[in-house]
Amino acid sequence: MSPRRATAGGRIDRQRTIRFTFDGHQFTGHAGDTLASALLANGVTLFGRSFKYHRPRGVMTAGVNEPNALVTIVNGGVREPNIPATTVEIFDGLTAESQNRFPTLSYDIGALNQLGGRLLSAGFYYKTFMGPVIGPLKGTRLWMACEYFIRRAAGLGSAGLEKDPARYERMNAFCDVLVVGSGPAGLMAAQAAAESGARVILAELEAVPGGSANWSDEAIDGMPAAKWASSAVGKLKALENVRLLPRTTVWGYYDDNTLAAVERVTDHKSAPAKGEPRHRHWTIRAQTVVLATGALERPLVFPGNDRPGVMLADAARRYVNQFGVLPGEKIAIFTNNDSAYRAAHALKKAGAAIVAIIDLRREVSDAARQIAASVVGEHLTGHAVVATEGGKQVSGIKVQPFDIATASVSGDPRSLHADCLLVSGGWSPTIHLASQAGLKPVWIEQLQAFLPPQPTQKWLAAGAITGSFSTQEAISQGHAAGAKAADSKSAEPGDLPIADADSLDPCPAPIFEIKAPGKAFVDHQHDVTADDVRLAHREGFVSVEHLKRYTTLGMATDQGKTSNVPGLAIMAETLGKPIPEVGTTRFRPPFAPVSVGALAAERYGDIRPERLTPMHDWHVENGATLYAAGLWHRPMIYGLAGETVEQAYVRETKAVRGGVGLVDVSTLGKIAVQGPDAAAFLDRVYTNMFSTLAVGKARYGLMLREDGFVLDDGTTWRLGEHDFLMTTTTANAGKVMQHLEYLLDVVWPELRVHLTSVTDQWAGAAISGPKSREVLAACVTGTAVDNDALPFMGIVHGEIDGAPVMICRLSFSGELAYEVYCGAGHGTHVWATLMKGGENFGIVPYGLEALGTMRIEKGHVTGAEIDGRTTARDLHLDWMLSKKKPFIGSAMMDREGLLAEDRLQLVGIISLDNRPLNGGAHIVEHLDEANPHGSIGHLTAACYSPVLGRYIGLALVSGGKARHGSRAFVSDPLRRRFGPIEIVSHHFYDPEGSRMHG
Amino acid sequence: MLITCPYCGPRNVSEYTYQGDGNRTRPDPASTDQAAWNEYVYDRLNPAGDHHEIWQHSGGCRAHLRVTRNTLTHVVTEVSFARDAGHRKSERHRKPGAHA
Amino acid sequence: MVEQESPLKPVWQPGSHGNFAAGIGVYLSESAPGSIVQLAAWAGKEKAVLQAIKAVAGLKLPDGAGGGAPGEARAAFGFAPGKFLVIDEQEGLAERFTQALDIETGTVTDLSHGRTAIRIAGPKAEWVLSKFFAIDFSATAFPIGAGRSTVHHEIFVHIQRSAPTQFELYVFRSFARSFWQALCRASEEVGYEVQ
Amino acid sequence: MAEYSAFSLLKNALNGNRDWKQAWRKPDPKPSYEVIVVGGGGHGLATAYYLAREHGIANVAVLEKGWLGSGNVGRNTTAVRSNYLLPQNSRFYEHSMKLWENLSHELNYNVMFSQRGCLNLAHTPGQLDDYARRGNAMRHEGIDAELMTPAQIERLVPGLDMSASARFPIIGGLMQRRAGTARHDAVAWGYARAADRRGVDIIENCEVTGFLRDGDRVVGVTTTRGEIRASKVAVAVAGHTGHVMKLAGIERLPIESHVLQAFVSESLKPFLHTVITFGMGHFYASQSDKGGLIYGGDLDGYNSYAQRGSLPVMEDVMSEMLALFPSLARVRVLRSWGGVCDMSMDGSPIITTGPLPGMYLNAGWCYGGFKATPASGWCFAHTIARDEPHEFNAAFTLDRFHRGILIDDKGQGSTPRLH
Repeated sequence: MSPRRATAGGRIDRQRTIRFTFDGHQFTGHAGDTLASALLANGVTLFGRSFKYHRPRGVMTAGVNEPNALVTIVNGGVREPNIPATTVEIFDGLTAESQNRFPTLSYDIGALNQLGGRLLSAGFYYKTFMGPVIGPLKGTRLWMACEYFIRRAAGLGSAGLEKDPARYERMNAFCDVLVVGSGPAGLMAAQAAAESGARVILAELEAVPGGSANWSDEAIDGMPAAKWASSAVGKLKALENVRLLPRTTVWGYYDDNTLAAVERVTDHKSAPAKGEPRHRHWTIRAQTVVLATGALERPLVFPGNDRPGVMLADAARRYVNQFGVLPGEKIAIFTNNDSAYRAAHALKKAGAAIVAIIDLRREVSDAARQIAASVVGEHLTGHAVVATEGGKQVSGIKVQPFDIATASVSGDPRSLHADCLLVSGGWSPTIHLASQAGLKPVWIEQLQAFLPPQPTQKWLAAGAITGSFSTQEAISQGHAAGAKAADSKSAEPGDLPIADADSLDPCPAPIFEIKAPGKAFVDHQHDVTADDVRLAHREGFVSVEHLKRYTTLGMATDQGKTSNVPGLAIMAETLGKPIPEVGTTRFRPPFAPVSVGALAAERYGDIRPERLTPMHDWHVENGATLYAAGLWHRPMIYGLAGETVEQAYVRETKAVRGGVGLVDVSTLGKIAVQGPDAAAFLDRVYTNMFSTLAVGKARYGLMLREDGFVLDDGTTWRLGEHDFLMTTTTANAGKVMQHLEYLLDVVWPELRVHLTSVTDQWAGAAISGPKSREVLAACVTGTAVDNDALPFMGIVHGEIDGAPVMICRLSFSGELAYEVYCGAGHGTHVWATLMKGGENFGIVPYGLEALGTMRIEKGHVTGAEIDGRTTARDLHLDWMLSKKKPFIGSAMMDREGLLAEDRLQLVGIISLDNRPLNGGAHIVEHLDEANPHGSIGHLTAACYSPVLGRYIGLALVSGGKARHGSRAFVSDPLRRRFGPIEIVSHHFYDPEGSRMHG
Repeated sequence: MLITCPYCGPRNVSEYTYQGDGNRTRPDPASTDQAAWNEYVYDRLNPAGDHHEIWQHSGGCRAHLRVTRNTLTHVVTEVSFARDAGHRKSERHRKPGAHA
Repeated sequence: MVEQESPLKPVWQPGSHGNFAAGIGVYLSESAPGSIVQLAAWAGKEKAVLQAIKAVAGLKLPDGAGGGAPGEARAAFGFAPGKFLVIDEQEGLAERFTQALDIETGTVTDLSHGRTAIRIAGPKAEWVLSKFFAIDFSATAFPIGAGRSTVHHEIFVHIQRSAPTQFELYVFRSFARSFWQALCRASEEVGYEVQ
Repeated sequence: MAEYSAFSLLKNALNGNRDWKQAWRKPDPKPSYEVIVVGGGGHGLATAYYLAREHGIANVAVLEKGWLGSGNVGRNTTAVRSNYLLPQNSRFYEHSMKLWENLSHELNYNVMFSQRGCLNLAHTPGQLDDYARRGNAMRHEGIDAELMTPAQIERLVPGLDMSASARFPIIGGLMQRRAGTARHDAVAWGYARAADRRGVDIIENCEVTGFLRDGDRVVGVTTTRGEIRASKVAVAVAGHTGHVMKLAGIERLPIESHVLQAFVSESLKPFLHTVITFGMGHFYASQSDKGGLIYGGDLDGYNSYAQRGSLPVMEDVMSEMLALFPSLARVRVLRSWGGVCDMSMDGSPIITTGPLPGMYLNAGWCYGGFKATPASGWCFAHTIARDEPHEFNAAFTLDRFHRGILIDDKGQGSTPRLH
């Protein structure tokens, strides 16, 4: 026989039929079903294959702790692997596949691994595959050959290769009280906190709030617990100060009471509504947290305990009570505690036969005895299950008398027919979040369980997490915790709901494993057996962390929710130590796996914002090829049809040198430096003097880091006595700003200087070339621009077609040039006016490539040379190091390492074979293409120089200047470019600067 | 981790930039004591426990703060503006619009 | 004078968008003021700057960090120690403040072109903003008139609450288009109208 | 102790796996040793092993305060590479690479070193030039490196977003094929077992609480398991260097301790065959033999000894992962953890005699500690045995900072969080 839908009962909507597909077969279920409950209702017992031995596995739990029944949710090429079928709500069109099997789930070739049996014991990888020391398989080759197959056999589901079309979002939330878990304890906590006016968030990982009330047989306030829960939920929903988050797993407890949660917004829908995210990543900052996370049932470890049909007892109760599904017809129950008797009661009521309850204890409570007497065929106390029978499904079990004192079986085994075996090994409170925000968990002998530790953050616990397993305790603890969390003055319990519950004994027998022949699984997903734990002990891997790492116990997707405590107990027994002395592992986030998409949230598909200059649209409309410079987009070339990049920048460069060109320099960092001490401040941060700069003039400045290396360079303009405009390189704008802010706040708080980023306030266009002055003269009103009015490094104010502009005569290209600044909102207007005004002079727009070419010809340095390792001397900028004053870096710049003779220094390079050079190529004195060696430096930048008619570059070369005039070679094995070069001065073009001064 | 900016209130660590060890004193600018400079730039107390450090509220008011924070627990016990001489407790009430 | 060009122009799509069948969740607009000016006081001179704001802009700022005065034609708020942003629908505010404040009191920095002003209003304004910024937008934590400085990854922003369900956002101009697009996208869920 | 081999596996399997012995003994500390190595992580264990193997010094104790390998050797993202820019680093890491290539044989322990390559993606022509500079620097030191075209990259890593419309399109990459990954825990266990087999005492749960001094000279340690003397005391406790050196009276060092997070996804069938890094942020990933994607990014960015990370950095890492692999949005993060890194002031390590007589220091590993393990142990053993550094670690001095002879591969200066 197989599992089936009970004829009545459950909280599913039997009127609504839902169609879905599993492994290519069509199935139906009802609204309210999980994939696991719906498949069980259809008689499916085989859900997956285990990790190592590929053993057939059924469903073991009904929730987030499921180790076995993992599936892949498929939507075309978009795949979501490793999802517990117990957590998937079915919807029309849902398509799921089983995993880790080939060719099919029933006939899996990987199951041959089982023949390896003991050979594949824990740690076997470490002991073999090393391969021979010599020969073709030496080194890592044999291992890598074997690894190829091992990798294919390992892994669970497959990730897709297609882009996930879903949207993900984040949400920042603030509340007074966050309640995690919506069982009776959580509901009461939320209610109590809400009543006192607190802002409350109640998060529940399941679709339907209510927790165990949804599947217990108890009554609360005279009504079925589930009904009580839904009415309590209804009341909470009506309150403005309560936010209810179903399908939301709180998975991380971070510093300062910040918790992370993932809400599965549309996973249960056939299609999202417009704009709806699939997952919402909540970061919740709570004043106080109430952890009402309940407890998880543990299995027992015995031979054959992994056969499909073996299920946790409470899971079975949930299947029958919540989903109306009978996991079998003839059911046996194997337990070390009373709680499993509840399942017997529920299943019997729904029509199954309870073949036997096998209880490890000889003595059981009266309440349990009464249940057994009323519903059970046989009540075998002082017995254990020592084997299960059947193929891919349980068909029977073997039982044997068991003695708790010696923890051993004796006497003759006998067989019982059963198609389902329910197991309970006691309960582990769900202390994961508590442990993330607390000290060491506390072991309670009586409950055989770890209880929440002492908090290191602001949380309270209520309900089963505290080891109080009765509903009445959950109600009273929940209410008290909620009231306390909300700082309610009226913490009086008042009239609390009354739970009408059984009086079963919460304490289990301290037995975790039945030792008998056969494979007894501790970690079902990773196929870690009790013998593996003992082998780890034998080899000395006795600390919990060694045990986990050596055997992989608890490292599977369920993170050991069913296996950690049994594994620990077996190790403790082997060591002859009490469990707490062996320890527990620290729980780390996440509590349950979280989609990467949720964490990336709104940055999925939008990793970084784009920064656009004011003239960006003009560049795009006029054919610019854009180049990513950090977050900015900058024009690289304005290519004409059919032009190569080189042809384009050569054309642009020639146009500038021979006439006039316009380039967008808006991305340069711009900082307003204002205040009575602004000039004094600049003297301290620049290597050269600025206090001597006249108003209306600009100066090139160099900054060092404290350690004496170059930080950045740029021009700074004195706009007024107390008002400077500093420019930085595009790349270093943020870094320089922070550097300066640090100095003002921390080192020199006495200076009255304000810094403001005005990068975005100004549009900047550099107009360069011998005809630039004429273009300006044609466009600018309100000021003269001739050499007297606007000398080199002078600044004037005027207007261009109605827009106010500020013009500084400075040059990066080496030509007569000006930087024209205007308000960013006028940027395109001014740019277009200059382009139009320059038409008669043959003006061209030019991009970074032409800009770079002209700066190489001039020997100006940029980020490629200012790479954080170069000094002012290395770059021949020592003329800028003032001797009249200390400045940032002056005390450290003369250390021996910064003065060494063999440092890399800036030089120029000319290609002697008339072939292009590459940035990143190295330079050698003796060429050896086969075995490159002896690098003396590298090229930082390279281009074709139209003025020289040669391929040239800048380089950092050991010894630098001393090599001027000598020959060497570029050695670029990565791009197979080798050839002769000449090392020259970095000033290729107009070293006297007569053109820009002209 | 939250840091309570004296101006902006408690904000996520993601709004702040760590600006390093706050135990260091920059030598007098004119000092030629190489050992003192080297110590300032390179040597760190790096304690396991309470640590005096400088943070910038770069994603907020941009002020630099002196923060005492435990490097074992991440618990912040003191915050004050770096501009203010000496250490001042982070105050809940914030002063007139201006200078806190 | 030449009109300022909006950085949002190519992505500006007036009308209703997203899931608005059940009503508009938020209204998005660019307020394009004529002036955005930063005032920064030296330590101990904050009161004088507050007086200048009253004298020049006619706005009285309440006590407390982030205190501000909302308004249609003019608004102001504190966003950092001793620092204030003053917004005016007219141009030329910076010049007026430069005349009113001497260098011994503080500094005036014109940001009229450097910041883009975006307004978000409507019943879901807090919800949509909470997708971006890790600050508490509830009315008790963020009262009307108050200003905040915060950041969404790379995008720095000043926010003033101008009405119970209305916020004014000031973002760096170069980021404005990216931010606007992200804002529109985040608003799709609740339905939005660009005005 | 028995050799590990396929044969011994088979023999034991037939015997119910009952005859396996402890991988290493659990001895009580002796009153004195020739050398004490403080720190039972990868570097400390490797140092002990090479002291015994290369220098015949087996009278060595390795003292570990917790369980063996509980520090960074068990907390990293397992990448092994020697793709450094500066020759002082690349020579050292290449020596390490050569030791890795034979390590499983050497230790008779399969550390699963798999040379599946390390690919640094480039997104702009300037970045590709930077990588070319680094790759060429490697080639000039005799280390393998090559540039890959987008087409080659697409074939090697099918899940990558290679579209031109990506925010940061992939235009090429730097590949070191001999780079790869290893099973991190196995490295600690393998060295421990091999050192133990040569007579080294490995002493767990033995925390050093102070240093014994004879005048200036360090002559031993006090521990939670009593006093232990030695003529040489070597410290290899990266992550906690500052704390341990304070016990010896060294108050300040050019080191800050920072947390680096790492993440692993649920197990997947083979998806990613190489180690890969993103060029427009800080992200690196590989896939383990078990199937989990193992990945990480930036430091949390502030001093911490907490071995746990912050949420914002986790979010950054995930967003960068999806910028490269948009199909992984539906894959789930299984675990996160944090390791405490010794961040030095130039991003490069310290392996040196001193700073006190009788003492030796191995520290400042930044991100590089795991891949360095064999060479670090090898060079440190040499330095301890000979009282002078080997050529490979001659540059890794403590005084280089003050002298300005820095090894700054990233060019960030004395801002440890940026290295």
